[in-house]
Amino acid sequence: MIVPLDEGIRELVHDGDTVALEGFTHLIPVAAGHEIIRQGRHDLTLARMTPDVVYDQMIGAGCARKLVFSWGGNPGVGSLHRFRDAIQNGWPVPLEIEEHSHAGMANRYAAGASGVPFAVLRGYVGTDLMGQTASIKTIDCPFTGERLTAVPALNPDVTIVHAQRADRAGNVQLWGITGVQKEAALAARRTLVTVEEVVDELEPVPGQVLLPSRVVTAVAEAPGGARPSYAHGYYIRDNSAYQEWDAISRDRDAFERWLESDVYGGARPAREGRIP
Amino acid sequence: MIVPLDEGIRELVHDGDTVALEGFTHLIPVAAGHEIIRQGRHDLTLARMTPDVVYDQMIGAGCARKLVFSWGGNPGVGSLHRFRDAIQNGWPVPLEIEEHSHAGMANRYAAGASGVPFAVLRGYVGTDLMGQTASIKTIDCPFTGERLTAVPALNPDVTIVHAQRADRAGNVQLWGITGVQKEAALAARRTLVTVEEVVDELEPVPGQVLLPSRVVTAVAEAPGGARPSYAHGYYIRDNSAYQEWDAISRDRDAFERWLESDVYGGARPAREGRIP
Amino acid sequence: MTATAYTADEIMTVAAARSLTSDMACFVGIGLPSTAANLARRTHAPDLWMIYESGTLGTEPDTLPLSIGDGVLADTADTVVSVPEIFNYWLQPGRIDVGFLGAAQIDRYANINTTVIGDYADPKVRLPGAGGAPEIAASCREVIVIVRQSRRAFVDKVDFVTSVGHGGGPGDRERLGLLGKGPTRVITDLGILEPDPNTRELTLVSVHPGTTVADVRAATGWDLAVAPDLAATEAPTASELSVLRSLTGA
Amino acid sequence: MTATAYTADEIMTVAAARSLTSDMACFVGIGLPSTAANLARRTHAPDLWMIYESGTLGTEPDTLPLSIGDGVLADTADTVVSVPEIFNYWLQPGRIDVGFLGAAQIDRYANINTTVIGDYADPKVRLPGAGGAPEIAASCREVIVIVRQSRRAFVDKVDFVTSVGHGGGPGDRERLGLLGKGPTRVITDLGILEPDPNTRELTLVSVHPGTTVADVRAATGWDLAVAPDLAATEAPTASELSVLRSLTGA
Repeated sequence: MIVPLDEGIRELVHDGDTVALEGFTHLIPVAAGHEIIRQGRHDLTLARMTPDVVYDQMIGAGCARKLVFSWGGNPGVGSLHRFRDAIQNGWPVPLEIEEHSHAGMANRYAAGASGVPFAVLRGYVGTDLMGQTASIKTIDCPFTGERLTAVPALNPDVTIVHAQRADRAGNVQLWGITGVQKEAALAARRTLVTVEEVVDELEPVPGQVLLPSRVVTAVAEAPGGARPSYAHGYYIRDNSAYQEWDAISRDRDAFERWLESDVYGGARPAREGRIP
Repeated sequence: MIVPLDEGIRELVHDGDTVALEGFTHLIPVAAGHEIIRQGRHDLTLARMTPDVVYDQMIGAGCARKLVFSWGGNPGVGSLHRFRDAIQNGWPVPLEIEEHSHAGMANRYAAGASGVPFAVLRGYVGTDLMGQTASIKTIDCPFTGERLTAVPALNPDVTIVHAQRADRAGNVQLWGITGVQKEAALAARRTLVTVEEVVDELEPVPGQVLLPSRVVTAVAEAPGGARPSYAHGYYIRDNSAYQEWDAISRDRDAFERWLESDVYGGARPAREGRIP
Repeated sequence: MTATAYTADEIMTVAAARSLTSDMACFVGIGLPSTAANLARRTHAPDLWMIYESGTLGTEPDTLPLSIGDGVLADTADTVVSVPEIFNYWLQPGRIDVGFLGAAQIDRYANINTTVIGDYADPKVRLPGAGGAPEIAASCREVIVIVRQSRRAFVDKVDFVTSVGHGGGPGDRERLGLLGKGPTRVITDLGILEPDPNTRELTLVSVHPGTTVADVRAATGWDLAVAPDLAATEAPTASELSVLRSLTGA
Repeated sequence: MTATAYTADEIMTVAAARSLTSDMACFVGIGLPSTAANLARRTHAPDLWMIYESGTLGTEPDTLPLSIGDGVLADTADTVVSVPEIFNYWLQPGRIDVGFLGAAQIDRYANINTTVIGDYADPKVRLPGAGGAPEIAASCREVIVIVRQSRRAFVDKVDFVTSVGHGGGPGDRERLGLLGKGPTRVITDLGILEPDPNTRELTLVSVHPGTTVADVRAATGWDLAVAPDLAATEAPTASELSVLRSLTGA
């Protein structure tokens, strides 16, 4: 249940998988994303409502074949340049996109978590997204005849989230802004959670989301694993890192130097430990 | 915002309304139900997943024209005899029913809270409910072609819930088993909340549901207002009262004596106070 | 071990508890199912993960709850979720191993009626209704039914299908698109019935001590099939009875 | 009151803040909208109920958040809900009075593009995309857009409709079944535009001090209509500027 991070990624994330590293500004699973880069995963379909810096890094490193998303930017700073370079120039590999709105993505995960093949919402009507994204259709209410929008369930092969704490049995606790993490985890075939710390007892916290160990495949301790984003109650957001990313990511060479020094340079040797 | 209970019922509950007094074993709004009886409301469509003793009392008192529900019983004891008498014998007035499953009712409220006219679920397939309840239909997934079940949104004219606390601005806090109260409140046109106490500050509690005052029409202080059910952190369930109800409710005369002594006898004079 | 006296309800509850193992997630109904699940958790299945439809996940009550939503269920739960969530996120996707159901009527294909005796529009007896049972019967990986056996309860055809068992026989669940295997075991105060692997018809597979096949057939409203390798239910152990009685206060 | 120097962004933010009143619920986007909403809350609209799409309801940050999900938003909120809930239970049913949006491009009918400049399949510039904007534009009772005015941003026709304003003109929102009134005001660094009640076309209704109609028309990519009763935006007061600058640290 509790495994080293490299082992968790090795066992749970496979080339070609649909992978969601979720997090809404808070608790972004950055350490897990870097480990995916280090292990050289490729052809991934990356899903996330708000792909930000760590997805920019994974896209720049060539891990992704496709991005399923609703807002791809550097929050508070601007655009994602590795993402742009992949879409506009196919560098380092071409990137297919499947583009939704936040409401659509949130409902896709919720349908996935609920075991139904689609969700119904008021959304997209009149926008050009309807013409570009095949996974948006209309549906008529069988009671009122009103026309609404349907989106298909999103069921990742693996969902990875970062949380504050887990206990030794693998129950996971997160709080603060909890975003769509519960739905993304419940929608997935496998779930990997990185945590700030593993504790003996999970003291209840107002506003917490608890993921029971039955829906968690593996937990890896990764203190600081959400940096430069933040972990409520542990550390605050490193806004300067987001600003610095803008310059690094604008230039392919600067990006590759960053990869070498900050990701591959930070590689730790594989350790023992297997997922039960 | 904060009003006496009788005033709240007078202003918000009208003859012919669809009214949901929700609560799942815990926090049943009994005091509000008795006030509705005292004020002689009739022709109500009563909605609730688990109509129990207080709905049996309202039905016996002739308040209801129709019941929308998924399980009507005396929890831990058996059947509801006033409900039976109304259905089987039309006493004191005939009672129409619209019968669902728990999953169906929960999704009907959730659709109502979400501002969509219907919800999709896996449910009812193969059961005889599909043939008896007009508000159950099939719907085909526009992506997979799979056939699922649709139920219409349930949007009560008034939802009444009981909660532990409210602040003076009308923000409401409840915790413990919170059932479908959030959805029932958000689905309603008007919401009345009875509370154990009005406090200056709502201290956050793990597992709490907070209903912001913007979605609460009025709050009435009603200490003990959930008895004989319970209010987590305030008082426990009076199981003997549920058992005693069985004998009272089996007999029309015993029921009418109970009404006289326990409901009309407990009537308080109307007090001042208006809903803004 | 010396023989201990026990009631018919006690052996029924013990036999039901024995069907649960420590690695299971169990959707627990109130009454007999709740007693059996709590007995299992205090005997051979300490890690049994119990869910009640009131929204309590992984609850470990220290006393037997009297309603589906007692405070003790919330106090001892891993977490408490809303009722829409328990049905949509937990039950519907097929995450729950076993659903425990009761019945007012059950038929030869283990279809369950908890709605009405007689005609729906003009009922002889109006029962509480469906609750969460239709979806528990549809979505749990398997369903165990606990019900006292009598001709009134075990009928050839239920007056109303509240919860689908095996429909009209082989292949019906698949045709209806139901996720789980349906009822795999019906435990009564007389014996244990299981659907025949081929016909899906409930078949007597075990009789409780002191009960004969004739007794069980006399309490069944159809011509009850009997398994060729009919077993005798092992009597409750002194330890099982002691724990059960401490739970029920008997 | 003596004249105080201020920047074009400052009068834009102040004008946006003035559009909010204390009784409103406001769905706040990050950046200029967030600054304006927080300014309003600290000046004339102390009870403004701010929602951020990260799930924070009724938040009262004591510093300006830099992202849509800063910790201070959660710490000071009435409550924090999940992202599915914020969209389904709060935005979609039309509970929110005002939505505040930005834009990369906006056209004469206040349709908004935040997706792509150029062709979608072969973009000149790929932008972040929709986020929650399409549903904010659809479901809030009204929408206020804040955007710096230039011919690059104010185009006759947006390259991509990310969020629907008034579509192709009168009656389009109704035909599309959109709940809210759509954009009722566009506030720029040069002036204020509002849809003409009849044509729905964005019309200049106010110019900021020191700006001429010719300036605004020169920064607009279509033949901009001007309201007959064109107003002059009141300059920011010293108090507004002081609060704004304490917020932004300027």
